[in-house]
Amino acid sequence: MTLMIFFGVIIIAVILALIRAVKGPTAPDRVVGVDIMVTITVALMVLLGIFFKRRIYLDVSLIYAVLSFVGVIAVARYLDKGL
Amino acid sequence: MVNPSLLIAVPLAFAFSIPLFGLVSKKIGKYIPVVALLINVGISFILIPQILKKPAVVSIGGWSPPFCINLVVGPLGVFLVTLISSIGLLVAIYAISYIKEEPTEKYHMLFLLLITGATGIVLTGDIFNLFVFFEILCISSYALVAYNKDKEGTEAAMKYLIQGSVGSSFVLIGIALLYGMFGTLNMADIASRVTSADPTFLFISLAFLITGFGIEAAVFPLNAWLPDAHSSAPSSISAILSGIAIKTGVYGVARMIYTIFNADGILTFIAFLGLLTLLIGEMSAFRQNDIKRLLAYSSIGQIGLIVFALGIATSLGVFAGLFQIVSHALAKALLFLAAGYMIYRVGSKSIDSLSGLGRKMPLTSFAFTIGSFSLIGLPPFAGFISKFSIVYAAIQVKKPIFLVFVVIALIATVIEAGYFFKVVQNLYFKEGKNVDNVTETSGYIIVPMIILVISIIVIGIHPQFITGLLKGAAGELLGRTGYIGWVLGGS
Amino acid sequence: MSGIYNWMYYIASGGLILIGLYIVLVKTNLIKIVIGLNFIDTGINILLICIGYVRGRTAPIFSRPGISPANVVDPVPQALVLTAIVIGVAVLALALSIVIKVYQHNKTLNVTKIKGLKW
Amino acid sequence: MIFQLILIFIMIILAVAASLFKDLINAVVACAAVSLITSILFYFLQAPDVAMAEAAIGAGLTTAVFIIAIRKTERYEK
Amino acid sequence: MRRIVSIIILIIIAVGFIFAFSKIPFGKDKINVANYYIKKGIKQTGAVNIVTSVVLNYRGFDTLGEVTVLFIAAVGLGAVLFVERKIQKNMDDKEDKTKRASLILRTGSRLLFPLILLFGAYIFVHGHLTPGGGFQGGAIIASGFLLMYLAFPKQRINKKTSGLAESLSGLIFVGIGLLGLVFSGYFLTNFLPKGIPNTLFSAGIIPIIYIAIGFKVGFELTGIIDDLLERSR
Amino acid sequence: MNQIIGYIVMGVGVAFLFLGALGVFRFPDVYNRLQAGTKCTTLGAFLSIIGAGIVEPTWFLKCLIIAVFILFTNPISAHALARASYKSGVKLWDKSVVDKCKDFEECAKAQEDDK
Repeated sequence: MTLMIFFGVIIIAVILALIRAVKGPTAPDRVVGVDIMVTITVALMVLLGIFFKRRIYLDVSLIYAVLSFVGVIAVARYLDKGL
Repeated sequence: MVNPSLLIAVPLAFAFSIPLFGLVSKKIGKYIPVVALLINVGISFILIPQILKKPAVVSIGGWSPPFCINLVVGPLGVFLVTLISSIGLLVAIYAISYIKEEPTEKYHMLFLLLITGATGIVLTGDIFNLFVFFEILCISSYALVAYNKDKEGTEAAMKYLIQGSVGSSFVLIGIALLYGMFGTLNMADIASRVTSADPTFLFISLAFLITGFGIEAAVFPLNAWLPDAHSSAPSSISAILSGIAIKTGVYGVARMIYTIFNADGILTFIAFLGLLTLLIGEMSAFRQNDIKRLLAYSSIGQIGLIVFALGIATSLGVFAGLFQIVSHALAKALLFLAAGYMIYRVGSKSIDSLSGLGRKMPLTSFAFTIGSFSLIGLPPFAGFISKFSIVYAAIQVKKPIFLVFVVIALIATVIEAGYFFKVVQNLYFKEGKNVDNVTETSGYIIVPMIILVISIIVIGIHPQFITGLLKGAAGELLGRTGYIGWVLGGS
Repeated sequence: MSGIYNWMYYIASGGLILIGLYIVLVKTNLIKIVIGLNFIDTGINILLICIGYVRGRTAPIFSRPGISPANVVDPVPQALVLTAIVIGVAVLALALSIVIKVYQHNKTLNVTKIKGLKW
Repeated sequence: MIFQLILIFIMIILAVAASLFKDLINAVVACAAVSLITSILFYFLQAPDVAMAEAAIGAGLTTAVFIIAIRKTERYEK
Repeated sequence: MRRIVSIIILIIIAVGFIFAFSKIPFGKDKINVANYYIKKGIKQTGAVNIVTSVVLNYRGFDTLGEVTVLFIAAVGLGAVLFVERKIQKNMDDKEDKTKRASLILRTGSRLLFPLILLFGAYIFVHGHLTPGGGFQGGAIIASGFLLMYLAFPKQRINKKTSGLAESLSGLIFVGIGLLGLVFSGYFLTNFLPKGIPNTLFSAGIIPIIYIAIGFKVGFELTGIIDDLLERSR
Repeated sequence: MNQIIGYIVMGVGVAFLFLGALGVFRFPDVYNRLQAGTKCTTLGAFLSIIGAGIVEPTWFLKCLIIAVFILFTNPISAHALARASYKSGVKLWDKSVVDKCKDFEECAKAQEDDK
């Protein structure tokens, strides 16, 4: 039950980030929105692992925790013309 | 008995090891495809007599057929494998000295993998595995079309890639729908359950699959990529694409219609589509001034003829269609190889610039002439027998609509004769302008052409060499209960 | 209301496939067309996975005791999708390299301005 | 259930947005977000292997490959 | 005009989808052939993760094809973007002034790079126990190299070594398949002892093939990124 | 007992996640949004993952690894993004008071000093 409330809050947070990602006037704004979405998703996946009661599911969120910033850095290095 | 899975494993192993051989010497790389395909040709010639006695079903991984991927080596499979590896071998010999553009090592790897993909398509008995090999074939041909890195080549490759990957997505959608309905991926297993399903559903999945394979086979509304891709690729690759790649697309369509779905209802429609493809291909070829584009459009026409013959769906019709596959593969490979070398020597693709070459390059021009005569269907060559048997089969059906079709096909043949005679006349009976320092070639270039010429003439004079195999293959395509029995009952 | 629950994954996959096809057919920018091909692949992957899903069952990994074979989803579509994802990535990389080459020859990405790409 | 429905609508919105953006960087970023949501959906459908593959590809590699391609070509769709 | 035609095509396809999907109920049990894998998978292959055993044992041929497809993409990309060595040198000189990344990024990526490699290796070694496997692990390793490329634009991997590793691991895969053919008569058979399920050293050939695939995929994806970055500036 | 503590920690984390997302939604320019986004969501994700580890004690090690990775990677990406958006010429909000980066003669100059 508590988990359900958490999921609800997280979904609202994802929607807020989505609005920023779609609306944001400049490219960095959108990247910020998507980056936030990824971070929230890592937490969501861990909570879902608790919900499904499978420990092995944590590996997926571990991958996002490790790798999500590579994409953001790629965009950032493009924007400051270093790539 | 040789295990047929070697037919796929050996070329793969050789292709993976080309960089290792590259350590020893840079020059070894170009002989590797020849060696690998020589082994393949040997294996397939050993297999032919055994397979004609008893078809082989080889499981991979050691479990019984519906639960694992299996190779079904029937008469059709072994016939197509022999064709693919022989043509591949000849083109590989040709490519040894034809390909000079760097990086040659990568060209030979991609070429070998393309042949492997085609071999896998015709052998496998599992529908998803068919998709995987189809992708191997497609992706390596995208890369090879763009191999010259010039403007036309990259644009043609882009066009081919976009349409081809939409097509393979459609194939995957069809496979997904079939899996959702039947819960199995083995083609024989699906075929044995297909009657229990809803006909609308079957029609939709068949439509997806045929659209997907039809893009690779270049059947009429889906053939926009072919002229560009075939005309701007390196000539050896054009020969492979025209001779083999589109035939595998036709094989896919035929396998879906005959074996899996048993869809008799759409056969007349397929024949009609083939006829339309034939007409459009020949009419567009007539207007071309670029020799490779002319050959590419002529390929569209011939594919239409093959599809038309397969759409007749009597054993004689399917036999004629398969015969046409052989004669077209031989003749078109020969034409592309000869034309490629002429273009290389002259430096221009237009037909006018080739005039007068008949005296300067007698062997190549002779090969070109033989190839075009065979494609038109003049008597002593292989093309005559295949075209004659297609017409004969269509008349035998005794439906009035097929008579109309035959008349249209004959008109298309006349058009074809027109433009090929124009080219041949250009070669022999016109004064050349700037062909003075063009000389005849020798060595690796001329050997495959001579072999192709000899095989066209031999098959034309004595077709009994292959009719037994072709009859067996036609029997496999039409007899789907036999196919199901080999796979599911034989274990 | 239960109808939408039964259809939502089909809506997701079909929607992605249709959006991808729309991009491929209508848009004129080459990189955007490649994005469309990527969407088609993703849509098909979702379709395959949701065909293999069975409500109320868990993943086919018997990592802890207490998971009975009658209680797992279909493993075959997952294996197929793994293959399909790899193929999608391969096509994507090759497509982008050819796009770069086309740009070097034409200095534009617009399909309507490239002569060899009109269809 | 309702969460998955919302996620699916988010995904569709992002896909449509990716097709509408004129700036290709934005389209690529939206593409990465679609891959993220897809990964969550695979997770919901009990396919951790596939979710992992989608994560490993979609998180860094696809975006980077697209960005490099844009760097070599041009940024805005005209 | 083009838009109208394509929308008509899309509507036709959508109607086809609706008809087809209505025949496949969502979430119902329609497992047919896969029952065999679920029931007998652990006993026959020794892998706890049934997806792994399907990928590498029952449908191992697909995986061989998949690896080949990625190999083709890497080779084809190298062929398409190939530039002669001399021209490339000149271009490198021109691009000499590529801007450096900031200190934080450089330090951070130097710190994270070995961890990412370790994590990738963990993923593909444990492929038969937890979700993941060769492909995922390889992609993670490639992401690690991508991070280094982003932080240090001038450093490059050694193409020759990576190419050799690529073809060696491909040969290992095919070679194991051929060994199966020699030992038990079927291509790609599991000929090693299966061990106790749910331990690291189990499942016969699966871990070996996954390690080979992991290296192959990792080096191929790295090679793809390297070719894209370096060639054809 | 650890269930209750875990859920409380998790709840705090989720609240921080929500606030971070709200900040990203509401704030006026990129730099403010990055500020809200990175700080809040890093803490939020950290707390909720640790909370999950407390709820299921056998998972604690893996959860800790995930949380530590989040702590490492998020600031790096935010830093790179802020720098990139400054260099690519995204303007500050017109009511911002401090612009330290302008105090240096040029941002690129500062980078040279890094060597």
